[in-house]
Amino acid sequence: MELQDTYYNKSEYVETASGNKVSRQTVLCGSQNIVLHGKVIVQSDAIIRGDLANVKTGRFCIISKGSVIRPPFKKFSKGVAFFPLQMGDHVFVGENAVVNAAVVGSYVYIGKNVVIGRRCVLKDCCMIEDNSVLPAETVVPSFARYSGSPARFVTNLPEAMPDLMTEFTKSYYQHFLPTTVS
Amino acid sequence: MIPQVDSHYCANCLENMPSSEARLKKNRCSSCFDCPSCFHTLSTRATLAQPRPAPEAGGGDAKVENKQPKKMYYLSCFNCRWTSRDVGIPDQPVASGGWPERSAPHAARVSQLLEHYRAVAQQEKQDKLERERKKFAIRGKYITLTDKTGLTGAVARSIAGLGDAGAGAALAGFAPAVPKEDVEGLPEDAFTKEVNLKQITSMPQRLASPEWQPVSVSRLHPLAKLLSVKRSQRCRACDHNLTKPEYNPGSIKFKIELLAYYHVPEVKIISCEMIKPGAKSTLLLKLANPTGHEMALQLLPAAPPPPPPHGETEAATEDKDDSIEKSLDKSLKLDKEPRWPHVEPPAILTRVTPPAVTLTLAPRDDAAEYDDDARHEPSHIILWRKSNKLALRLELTTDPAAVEGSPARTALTVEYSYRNTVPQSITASQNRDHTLYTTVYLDLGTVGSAGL
Amino acid sequence: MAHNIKILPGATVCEDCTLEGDITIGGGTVIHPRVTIIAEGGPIIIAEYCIIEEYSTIIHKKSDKQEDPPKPLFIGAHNVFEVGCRLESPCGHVGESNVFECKCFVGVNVKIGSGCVIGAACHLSAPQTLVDNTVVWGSEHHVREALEKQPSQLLQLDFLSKVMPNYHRLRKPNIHKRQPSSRQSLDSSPKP
Amino acid sequence: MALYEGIALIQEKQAVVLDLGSEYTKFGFTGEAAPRCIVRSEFWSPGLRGYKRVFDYKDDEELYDNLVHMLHLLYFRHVLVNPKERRVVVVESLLTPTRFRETLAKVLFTHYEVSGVAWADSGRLCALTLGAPAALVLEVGAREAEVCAVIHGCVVLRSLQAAPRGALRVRTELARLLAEDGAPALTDHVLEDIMVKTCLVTTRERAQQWASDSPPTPAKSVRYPLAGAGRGRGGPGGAVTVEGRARELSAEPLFAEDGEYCSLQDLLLQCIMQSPIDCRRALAENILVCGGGAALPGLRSRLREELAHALTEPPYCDRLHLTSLKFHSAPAHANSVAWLGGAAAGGGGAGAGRRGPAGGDARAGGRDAWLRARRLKDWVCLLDNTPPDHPAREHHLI
Repeated sequence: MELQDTYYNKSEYVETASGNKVSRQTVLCGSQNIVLHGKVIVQSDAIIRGDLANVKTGRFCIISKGSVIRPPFKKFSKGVAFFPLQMGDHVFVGENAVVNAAVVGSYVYIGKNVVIGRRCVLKDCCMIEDNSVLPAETVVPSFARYSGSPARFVTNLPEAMPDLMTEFTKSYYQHFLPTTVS
Repeated sequence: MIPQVDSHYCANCLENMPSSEARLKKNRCSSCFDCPSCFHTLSTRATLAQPRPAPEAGGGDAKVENKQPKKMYYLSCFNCRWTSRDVGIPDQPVASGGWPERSAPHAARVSQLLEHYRAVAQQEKQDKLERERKKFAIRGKYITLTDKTGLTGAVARSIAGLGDAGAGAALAGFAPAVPKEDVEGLPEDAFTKEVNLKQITSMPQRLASPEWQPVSVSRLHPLAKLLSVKRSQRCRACDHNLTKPEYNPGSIKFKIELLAYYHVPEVKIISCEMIKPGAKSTLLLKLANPTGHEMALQLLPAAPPPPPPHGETEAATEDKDDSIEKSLDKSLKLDKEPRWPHVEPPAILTRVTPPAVTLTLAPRDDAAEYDDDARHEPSHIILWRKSNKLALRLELTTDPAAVEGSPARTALTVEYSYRNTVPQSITASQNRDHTLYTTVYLDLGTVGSAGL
Repeated sequence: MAHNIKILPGATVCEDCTLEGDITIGGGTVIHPRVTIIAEGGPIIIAEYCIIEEYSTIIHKKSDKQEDPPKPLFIGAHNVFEVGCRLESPCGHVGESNVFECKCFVGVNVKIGSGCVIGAACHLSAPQTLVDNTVVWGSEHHVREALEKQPSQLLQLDFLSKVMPNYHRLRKPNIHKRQPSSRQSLDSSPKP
Repeated sequence: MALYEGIALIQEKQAVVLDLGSEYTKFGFTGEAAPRCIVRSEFWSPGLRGYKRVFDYKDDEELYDNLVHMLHLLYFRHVLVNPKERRVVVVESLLTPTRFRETLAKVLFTHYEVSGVAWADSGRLCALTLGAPAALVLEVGAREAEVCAVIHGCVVLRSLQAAPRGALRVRTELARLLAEDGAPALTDHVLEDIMVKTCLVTTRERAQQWASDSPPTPAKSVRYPLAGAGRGRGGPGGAVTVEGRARELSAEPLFAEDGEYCSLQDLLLQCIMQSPIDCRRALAENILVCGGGAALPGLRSRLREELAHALTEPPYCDRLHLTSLKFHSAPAHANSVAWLGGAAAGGGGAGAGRRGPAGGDARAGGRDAWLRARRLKDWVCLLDNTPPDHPAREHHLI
């Protein structure tokens, strides 16, 4: 199914030189610590907690409405440290998802209402189905599809996953258009 | 397409394990553990062991009595908060490994049994060979052959039916199980004791460790993590590798990657009008050519069985992960009945009126994605063209008998030219261009009410 | 509704959150942005050293059999409300050192002891009482009893109360009270 | 030829043992003490977006697909070996439908291209774990209870007994008893969990008291919190009370006499009665109770009581004169006894293409043989069980 065009209110979104489209309704805390690597869409009511630690995303990431990207912390014998959160290219984060992961690889699909626990590691090319809960410190290997609460491996993903995700995020970006056609 | 086990790795620590070692360790990781209560991966947690008064047994060990706080590790689950302390496993001084292993309760008896049956089989084989030897007494010349192939003496002996000296002893020393007059009954307090559900394990918890199958929660032990495998795929007909992943568990690259995605034209629905029984509606389709060659396409009505002998059925347009090789050589393997995945042809009530034109798709060009002005063509069926993509307008006719609310499906066959780029050693060049057929099933939502 | 928000010294409360009604926030508590706390049915008292993360909602709901004066919703010390959790309670009582994981829901008539963990996306709406150290997890809402209490989050609180003022506009403490003396002793408690 | 065999011996891969039950599947390697995995006989079906049971099928096609998926799961998720060119020992009931066997053979040989399959019946394999010359095997599975007498590795087919008295029967009874106490309808998984955690097989004495007017003090009732407590708003109060009556009586159908000799004790005694007269005593002194359903606490002692009682009553009292009943305990958990037998038989060299150590027909078949014949040998088929010198044999072969 070809994606439908998604229209947004032009006044609501800020488009940067590198093609990032960021809603004004988001909470980007500590924006100096957030690096969006171009052609990233951050939709309204998303929260990115750059104040806790650095957040870096790759190209063509989609952060949907109401999602929370939050660097995880770890306790040590002397104090607490928040880890920087890295996200690869072509990552889709569904609506109202909470991402506390340490690393999110490239070509990762995170469904709606998913909770990714602290310090999880999502390797490249994996998929977390809608409404799943990934407990803290889970490692999701490549080409795995996780589902449920707590999320468990259900099946393998096709080998073409990188291409499918590239295609998906690119066409999402292309179809993310302002309401007033220029 | 046959999936194959390529390499073993642990999904948690992403460490490779050679298959021989994996076999030895029963496909389990030596350093990662699963929670026996909820099966989530356990995390190792460190504590500073407070120099607490040594537990009852600790009198003898003077070294532990050092006043220095020592880092001790225990396992804990972040999902259900189970810890290895719950079942009384002592904390370990090293971060990974060193967790106590348990031996299976019946291991000794089972190995005895196995020994016995091996001996019986040996005996039988020996008898059989002896009978054979009486028939053909010449065996001498084979011995030299076995020397060449490096057969060990033991194997050669067993072929020759000599057997171990111990076989007879094992036969003699085996004692069959002894039946007992009385059986264990219910515990005395079975009818009076309160049942604490939190103390009894559930079926999945028991079955997770088939050797022990603990009944009580206090007997749950961490489960060594089961390894995962990388799979490679091989064509059923010609034994070609279709995909072969890289050895590194973290890598998503492939050594060999022949995916349908790069070979079969892509059909996507852009939009579709509401399907109504007995009415006509418009369907917009997008076609894309993923290959590096120009492709000629023609849409045909879906013939119930696709007309050419090597027609191929695809389930959905999205997840095509079997390769083109399959359809090329399909006619050769009628014997093998490859049916994976099995696609049930859905009931088709909506028909497409295919245009009688051959469409030409330009080759894929990665640079082209940057010029994003679609060329609009004045043709009545082609909506626009953009590099290797093309949008089509098609007309649909729905059967008046279609039931409202039922899923609306349609099918069409795509005939396309394909240039085989896989180097084949002997194949001549005239064999490189093929005309292939793919039947595509389109799910168009549900049939709407005619009154709308 | 009368807005009567009392923030004790030492509390870190972001401005970007919705606080309505009679709310008391104890010292050392950290409230992240986009938190909603509504005390429509009665006052809400949040004790010391709690963490309330983004998109959490704590509502003291109005109910028909309202007592007069309304009973406060008391949330004990050292509770952690993770992202997107929701607590609705007219007469509930929340003990100490609980963890409400992401997107969990605790409905009315659920009483929560101390040291409990409500797992991520768990939905507790039937009237029930969680005894101390209960752990609820998974879509099947498995229940087990933890051996130990949940470790305290003091170290995280320390970090947050140091870092958050650098990035967020905060609501100023408006009540000046004696610094809780417990602080010092808690800091030296054993860390896992 | 000798050279070829030698290489085959070196490269011989450890065979796998498959016990595909209607509820749980046991899968592992030969020569090991326990299965690698015991999993539900179900797989993730993307079409259904849920788990699908292997035994839910309407026709052979669907069964074929189910088996393909299930075996894929077993091979690639649990034991992690290539199925190709590896031998399989299939543990099956003597009463497995031909259709199922044939489809399984087709899946194994054509889809997974295994090199050989040894078909072994579970009764004999159970007896194999004991090493005793005679054994009376009672297998309480999920659906059926089967009794067969195994003497020197041969099943006395004439005395084979089976009745639908398995764990599922207990589960249905539990559901009925719970519903009587006003519990809401529960899913199978919840019922199974309740059964496993709370149910027990009561003693004969108490069972009779329950049936009379003066029931005994019931066992303690258990408050079972419902999974997903409060998920369905307005639904039950998040828990079910499992009364002592339900706990004690849910296993009663296994022992209930209904005049058709279908209770467990009847099955056993009927089997003894129909076995050759000279081995009846040996059978009664070598009873083995196994199968997942036999794991219920108290089942064996109850069975013993019931047997002892039944022997004093007609029709057995004047036909069977057994003085002692003796029970074996197998070196494995009840649910994997048959599997262990398969592992022992396979590990002992009774692989495909060779004769089993236990004698008789191991019903083993190589891939080539199957591809030629496209059918399996079966004990019920006259083609396979007519003696070679029987006059009718020629007739069948034409």
